[in-house]
Amino acid sequence: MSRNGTEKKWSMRIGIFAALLVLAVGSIARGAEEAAGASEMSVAHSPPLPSNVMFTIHNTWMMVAAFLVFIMHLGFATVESGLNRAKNAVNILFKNTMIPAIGLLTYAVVGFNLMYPGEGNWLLGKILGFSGFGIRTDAVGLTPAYNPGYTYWTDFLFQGMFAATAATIVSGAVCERIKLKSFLVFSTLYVAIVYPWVGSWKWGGGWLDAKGFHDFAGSTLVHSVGGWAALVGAILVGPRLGKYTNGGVRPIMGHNIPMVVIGVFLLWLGWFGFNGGSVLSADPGIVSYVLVTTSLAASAGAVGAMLTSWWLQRKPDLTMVLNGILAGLVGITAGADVVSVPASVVIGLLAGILVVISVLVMDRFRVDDPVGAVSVHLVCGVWGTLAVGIWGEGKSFWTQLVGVLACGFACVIAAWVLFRAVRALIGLRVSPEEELAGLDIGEHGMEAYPDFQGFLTK
Amino acid sequence: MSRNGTEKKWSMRIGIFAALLVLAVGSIARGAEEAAGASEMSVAHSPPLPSNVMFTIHNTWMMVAAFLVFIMHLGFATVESGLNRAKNAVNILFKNTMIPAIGLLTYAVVGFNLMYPGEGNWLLGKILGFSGFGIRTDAVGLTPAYNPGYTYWTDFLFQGMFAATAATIVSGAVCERIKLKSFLVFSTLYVAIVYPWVGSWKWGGGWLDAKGFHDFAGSTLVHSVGGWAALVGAILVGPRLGKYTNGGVRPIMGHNIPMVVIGVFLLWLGWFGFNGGSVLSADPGIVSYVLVTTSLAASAGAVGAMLTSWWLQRKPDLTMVLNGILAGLVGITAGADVVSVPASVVIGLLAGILVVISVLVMDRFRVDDPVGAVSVHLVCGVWGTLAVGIWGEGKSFWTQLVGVLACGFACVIAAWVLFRAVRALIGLRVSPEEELAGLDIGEHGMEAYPDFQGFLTK
Amino acid sequence: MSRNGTEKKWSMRIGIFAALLVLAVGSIARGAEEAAGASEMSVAHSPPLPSNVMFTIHNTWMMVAAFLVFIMHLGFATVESGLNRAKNAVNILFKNTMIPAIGLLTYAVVGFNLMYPGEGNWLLGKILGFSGFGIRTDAVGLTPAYNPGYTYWTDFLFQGMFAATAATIVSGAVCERIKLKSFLVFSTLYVAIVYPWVGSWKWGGGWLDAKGFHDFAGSTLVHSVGGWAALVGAILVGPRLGKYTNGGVRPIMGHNIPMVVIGVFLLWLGWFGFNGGSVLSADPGIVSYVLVTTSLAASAGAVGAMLTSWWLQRKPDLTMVLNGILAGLVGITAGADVVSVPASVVIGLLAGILVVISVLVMDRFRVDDPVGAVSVHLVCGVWGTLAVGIWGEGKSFWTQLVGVLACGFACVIAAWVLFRAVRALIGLRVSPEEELAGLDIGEHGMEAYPDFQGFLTK
Amino acid sequence: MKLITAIIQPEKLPDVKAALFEAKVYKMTVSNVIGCGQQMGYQETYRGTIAEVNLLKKVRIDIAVNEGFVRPTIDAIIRGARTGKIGDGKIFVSDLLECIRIRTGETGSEAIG
Amino acid sequence: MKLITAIIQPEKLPDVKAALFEAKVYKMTVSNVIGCGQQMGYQETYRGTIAEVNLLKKVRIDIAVNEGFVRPTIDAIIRGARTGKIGDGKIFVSDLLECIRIRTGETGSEAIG
Amino acid sequence: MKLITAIIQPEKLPDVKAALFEAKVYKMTVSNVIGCGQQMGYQETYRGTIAEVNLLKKVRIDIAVNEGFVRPTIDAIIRGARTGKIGDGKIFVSDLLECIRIRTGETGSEAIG
Ligand SMILES: Nc1ncnc2c1ncn2[C@@H]1O[C@H](COP(=O)(O)OP(=O)(O)O)[C@@H](O)[C@H]1O
Ligand SMILES: Nc1ncnc2c1ncn2[C@@H]1O[C@H](COP(=O)(O)OP(=O)(O)O)[C@@H](O)[C@H]1O
Ligand SMILES: Nc1ncnc2c1ncn2[C@@H]1O[C@H](COP(=O)(O)OP(=O)(O)O)[C@@H](O)[C@H]1O
Repeated sequence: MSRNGTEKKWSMRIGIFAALLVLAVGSIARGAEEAAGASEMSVAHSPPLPSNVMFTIHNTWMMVAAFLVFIMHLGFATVESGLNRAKNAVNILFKNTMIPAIGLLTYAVVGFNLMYPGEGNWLLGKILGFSGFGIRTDAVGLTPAYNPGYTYWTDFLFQGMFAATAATIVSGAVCERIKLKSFLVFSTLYVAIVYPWVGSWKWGGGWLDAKGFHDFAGSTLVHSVGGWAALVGAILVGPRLGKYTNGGVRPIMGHNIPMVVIGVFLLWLGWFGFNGGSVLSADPGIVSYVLVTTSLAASAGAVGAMLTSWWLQRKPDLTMVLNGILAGLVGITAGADVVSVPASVVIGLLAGILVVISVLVMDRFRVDDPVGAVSVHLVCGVWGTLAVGIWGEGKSFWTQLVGVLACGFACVIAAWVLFRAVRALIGLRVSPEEELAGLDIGEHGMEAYPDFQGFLTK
Repeated sequence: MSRNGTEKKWSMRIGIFAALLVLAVGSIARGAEEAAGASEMSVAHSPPLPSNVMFTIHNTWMMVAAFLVFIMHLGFATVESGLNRAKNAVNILFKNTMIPAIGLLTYAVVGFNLMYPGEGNWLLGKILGFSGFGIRTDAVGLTPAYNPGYTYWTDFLFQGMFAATAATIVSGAVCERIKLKSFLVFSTLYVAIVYPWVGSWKWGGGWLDAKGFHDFAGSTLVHSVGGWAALVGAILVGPRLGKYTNGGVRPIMGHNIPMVVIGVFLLWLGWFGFNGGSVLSADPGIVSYVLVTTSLAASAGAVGAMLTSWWLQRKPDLTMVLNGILAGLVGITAGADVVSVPASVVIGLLAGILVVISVLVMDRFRVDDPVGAVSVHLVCGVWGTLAVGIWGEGKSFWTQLVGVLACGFACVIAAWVLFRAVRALIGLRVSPEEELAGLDIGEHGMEAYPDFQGFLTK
Repeated sequence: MSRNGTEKKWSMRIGIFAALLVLAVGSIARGAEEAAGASEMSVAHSPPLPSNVMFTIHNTWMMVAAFLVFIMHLGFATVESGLNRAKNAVNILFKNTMIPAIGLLTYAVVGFNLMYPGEGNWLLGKILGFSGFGIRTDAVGLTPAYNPGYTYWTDFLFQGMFAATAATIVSGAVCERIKLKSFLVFSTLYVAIVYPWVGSWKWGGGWLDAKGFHDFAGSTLVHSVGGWAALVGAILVGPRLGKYTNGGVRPIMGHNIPMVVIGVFLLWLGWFGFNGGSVLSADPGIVSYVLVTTSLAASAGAVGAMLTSWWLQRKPDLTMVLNGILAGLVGITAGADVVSVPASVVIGLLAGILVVISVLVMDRFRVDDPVGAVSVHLVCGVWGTLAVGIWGEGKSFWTQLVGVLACGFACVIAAWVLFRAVRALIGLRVSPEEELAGLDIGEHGMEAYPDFQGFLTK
Repeated sequence: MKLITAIIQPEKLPDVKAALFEAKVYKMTVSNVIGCGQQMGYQETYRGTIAEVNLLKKVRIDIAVNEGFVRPTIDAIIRGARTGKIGDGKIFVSDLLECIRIRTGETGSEAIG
Repeated sequence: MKLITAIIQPEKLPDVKAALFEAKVYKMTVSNVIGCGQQMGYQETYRGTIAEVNLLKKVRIDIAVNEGFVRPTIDAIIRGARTGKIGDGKIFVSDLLECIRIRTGETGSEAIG
Repeated sequence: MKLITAIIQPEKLPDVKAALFEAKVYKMTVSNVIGCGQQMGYQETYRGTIAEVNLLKKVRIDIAVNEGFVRPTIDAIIRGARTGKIGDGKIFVSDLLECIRIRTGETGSEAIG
């Protein structure tokens, strides 16, 4: 119980991490200081000119959308911890709390400028661009000249809220056994570099965009980017102890189902901003249309999952219905703006069916994904992207497929390399003793529900 | 434990349900396909014309209001499950999760067009109208020509979010003993047909509207429509085992009071959209006034319930205060726009007092309503509607009474018929064994909190 | 167990409380009745004139901001109850539910008019003003002539939502041992009188405003006003039984950490309205800039607290990270509009570090603050206000210090007097027996989680 | 002195308590247990995989009594707990050497009641 | 060998543990129970109806000891748990035939300590 | 008749159950306990203060058996629960005077099985 050698090394590493952070902060600082005079002056003076009217509306809407995306992180936190055991709840919540914080900071330092390098800053074809460290703007960034729909700061905020989502998805697939440090290192790098890099291909105006690939709000760019890493992570870290016994699959039940419900409703709510905000303006027709397709797909996902689960499992499983809602939402995300209302229902319904089957199939292959992250985000992300090729007017199935495969390829390689590097340096998995006693005690020395008498196994 | 005859029949019925669903989807599809060209074209082109400015603001506000109403469903889900026993939590959450999904889908198929048939589509006086299956619009639907406050799609979304509320109210009164299937069938029909039909009388421009009946956001049209069905359901399904013993009333305590608090705050938040959105535009004066009366009534409801409960129960009961807030909100819903600030406080205060007394009286009559749905939504819905006749300038008490009675009459008959039909076909109530062990195991084969050691009875 | 003398006296006092309430309601009534004709007429007629366009946008934004501030009360409720023991959860939730209700009502009766007396209504230099009881407005209150950013009603709503925050902060420091009645009386008076009085010095245009003191959204005026009272309360009511044993500090663990996470995310969300709304218009540049500094400070607070806690406690403590987020938010609140992006990160980071150290130091001084309210709201509130003097362009450190000290002085005196008066009249602390058994049984006669088998001590 | 330990169906606890009070047995200690016996258990399914749950929720009651109370106590428990269905539970009786009331230090049969 | 079972007030657990450690009794098994004895219970009210709660929260401690330790253990428990108020609880002593340490297979009085 | 009480590591419950079923012992009562023995416990830190947690989560199994089953039951428990590490737990055996099946009123060794 004394501080031993490994722990000392860790303190050192934390120090280095802190140093890097300070550097990073410094780099934002530098950039921003330069621009500060300009930007703040303009802030102080920005007059509510008539020409600003539509801009102000759009910007207000986009800020609200950013809030909604923000609250999705709470949704992820509650879904994930609820679907796992009480003895790991603190650990899961810790990760889900740090992810948006780290995500926003790294996005300020590098992510935003990797993802939206701007025309002149492509370094390598239209495959990799970067416009320097830190966030800053001049007075123009606060006017419609920057973008008719939002200011520079709103842009950063909305996109920054999106960024952390990818890492959160991974968290759900590797939880209850991955080391805290390993996860934090992996997800910091994945969210700082991989997510914005792949995202730039389409949303940053890169090569996929040029090819006509359509991914409205990120079935591929957000959800399957997270989903691929979740798959790689779940495979590399291995199944939880006791999940697969010789010949059988033993269910490991979520400890707090009401919390999962809270999370799914918050995610649905957040999706109004995720999809609605991806219109990038408050255009009444498009935004409201997107909200309707989004809601109907979510609803159909619930119904699809309910019927499938009722059929296959004999009794309707609430966690499947909740996954079904998320499946419908992930599915409609790529094409919410270009598919018809009935198509949105069909996409959602099939996503809800798919997700249930996928959860069962994953267990067949002994890939242990405690919350169904791969089934929801990867399977339905791919499904939704391809569905645009089927029902989206004027969209090509093949271009969609190319986008799916290209992103998948990049993400799998990147996640593999990162996870292997982390494994080599720190190790991925906690000791079996820690896993049995729970990561809350092992990683944090505290319990989520100390007042209640509970079971560790039954 | 083997699939017996009854269950086979059920599989069949599920099949039929699925078939109906497909039909329904088809019908939306047909309608929408026709309109797709038009609507999508217009979506793509809708230019942010100056004349669109106010429209865009109003529409943005209405979308936000729809989100707020959406989150009320999470509020209902947490209030209901928190106020019941842990052994039924999954079942209650299942219902509350499916209701908005089913509600939105049925509202897309029939509800919206039953509730807002439009001038030419009244089939029977101004008592029943219908404008065909499915949702669709042409380019006009996306402009102020449709409505100065919102697009066709926003209209559908906002009203669709309201729709499911009625069924959710019922859920709270019949829970812990009603069969899942029976509830789903009942609530699907009630929300698809009864709610929009009665709603059309006022909000669809029907006969009650013509009479000058005032129900701003639905004390009657939403809350008492749900409340009457809750009352009928609670009576028909009977009290929970062990609630009323010879001569006595045994309290059956809610298992998770913090969750009830979460729910009530979310409902209050949602009510800002429920009432604020019912202005149907972002008009600064009216909307903000409505928000103030709404908040003060909720606050006064809390105070009224606290004092009454402290007085009658010797110690202040938190669940009563929470009911008091909801009571104040339900009470002010009919007249939030037409009563004065002090009247709003009085309406809320009296609603808070009424709800506590009503909960006690219900137990006297041995009507077992686990969450106080009847007391909150019916009693205070009626109170609020009549209060408009008292304090609303230029409103007639008698017209208000006629509205209350007419809606009550229709809802009681409809609910009675539906519940009796369901009882005859499927039965309403689970077996006593299932009730004792909990519906979570019986209906879903899972537990809400498997890691915790709990009591089934004390 | 029989109604004894003290309880009878209490009934009487409740009666008096009720009477006062009725009086209060009356006073709102009177004021509002006078104005009713005017205001309601104007409500009904307010035409969406072109000149109203910006006003409507700004007002819509401010209403949304008010909703966000409202939901902070749920955040406080869940954070506080989660960080305490299960046996006191109902009591804590009760207080946190009543506070916004009482806060809004008293703000309507006196608070609003104490805080914003308006030019002509200063009674005592620019130190105390009052413009009469109740809320009311004429037609002008609904137009940009009142304020270019919001109507009179929106103004009341937004400020009213802020008001109760101060009392909520106190609640967290004195919980698990203070009598319910004592707390309700204290917080009603503190929120009705002290908060708006001190607030008027700056936001009401009083003497601190004249001096050039800068407190954007209330690091001092809201958070440290609450924090000082929390400190005084925690000292006067004394530590919880068993917290400090001879020579040692015994941790008393929070019973529901997931609920704390829910609360902190809701508070972060709410802060978008707290800070974003404090711009008092939807100005795209300023609001979005404020949101970015707010978010980055929160993120940096999380990182700062994580590293500090990892360092000092050997394992990273989730509750410290959560406190760190709040610390960052409180810290940036004073200067969100005037500090640069890198400064916002530094302010948050230092706040996150400070809060961890402060929690440890408080325990050294044997001041028992179960949720860290003093560390978060007072220490970081002061830090944030002073930070404006360091990094805010053109702001004076000394003026900031004067503001901090002046408010601190007033609040400490006021809180001390109120708490001592309450102690003399009713007593502050429950009996040791009640404290051991829990205030849920003692004050409310109910349990928060009756279905679960739990520990009272371990 | 004897220690009587009964394992009963959780929902019968109020009835057993009532029956014991009628038999003038006012002292007892109750806890939650899970158990398996002749009752077969049931299946739970969670996310598509099946769990055989053979440990069912039960309530355990411990009562220390003087010799004369053994029979009435057992009879009361049976009266309160019997439904005739599998799962009704068991009663175990064992010997108690000593009983001490912490408050007073009394021992033996005075302490028990 | 004897088995000592004590039912105490939950808030006295830390004190009893401390007293036991002082008496060099380091092994014990603790569980939550609810119980009724001379303490009268209290009323809960929930939504206007009243529940008589007569089963109060208690903590149960089981300690297996060799004969020589019986007296010191009991004394330590009393020292830690006594407040002199009703509800302090009871200590029961019964006979233990055998004790086996699972890890080593040791039995009897070696296994107990 | 004997009562066998085992305190084991919680994660070994499924293995012990399996071993018992193999040994044809199908009846048991299980509960959650916390305990301390040779295992040292661990530290929790909460908001900067340290708690020595020396009561660790354990599972308690009670099995009433006829004499002939005592050895096989003990062996099965040891087979399922032993890891060789400190904390594996203990088995206690005590005497049972009577056993009654509530459903049928059967007593003694018929009732037990
Ligand atoms: N031999 C035993 N040892 C320990 N506990 C037992 C034993 N037999 C029964 N039990 C307990 O009693 C409960 C009910 O037993 P069961 O055999 O189902 O009842 P019945 O005999 O009335 O059918 C079981 O769940 C278990 O907890
Ligand atoms: N005869 C008994 N059998 C079983 N448990 C008992 C018995 N007597 C007391 N207890 C347990 O001890 C607890 C305290 O008993 P009580 O009579 O209130 O204490 P005291 O004797 O100190 O006043 C009870 O709640 C109960 O759990
Ligand atoms: N003398 C005893 N009395 C009561 N419980 C005991 C006793 N000895 C051990 N236990 C229980 O058994 C558990 C395991 O004991 P421990 O000594 O750690 O195991 P091992 O002997 O295998 O190392 C303890 O946590 C405690 O619950």
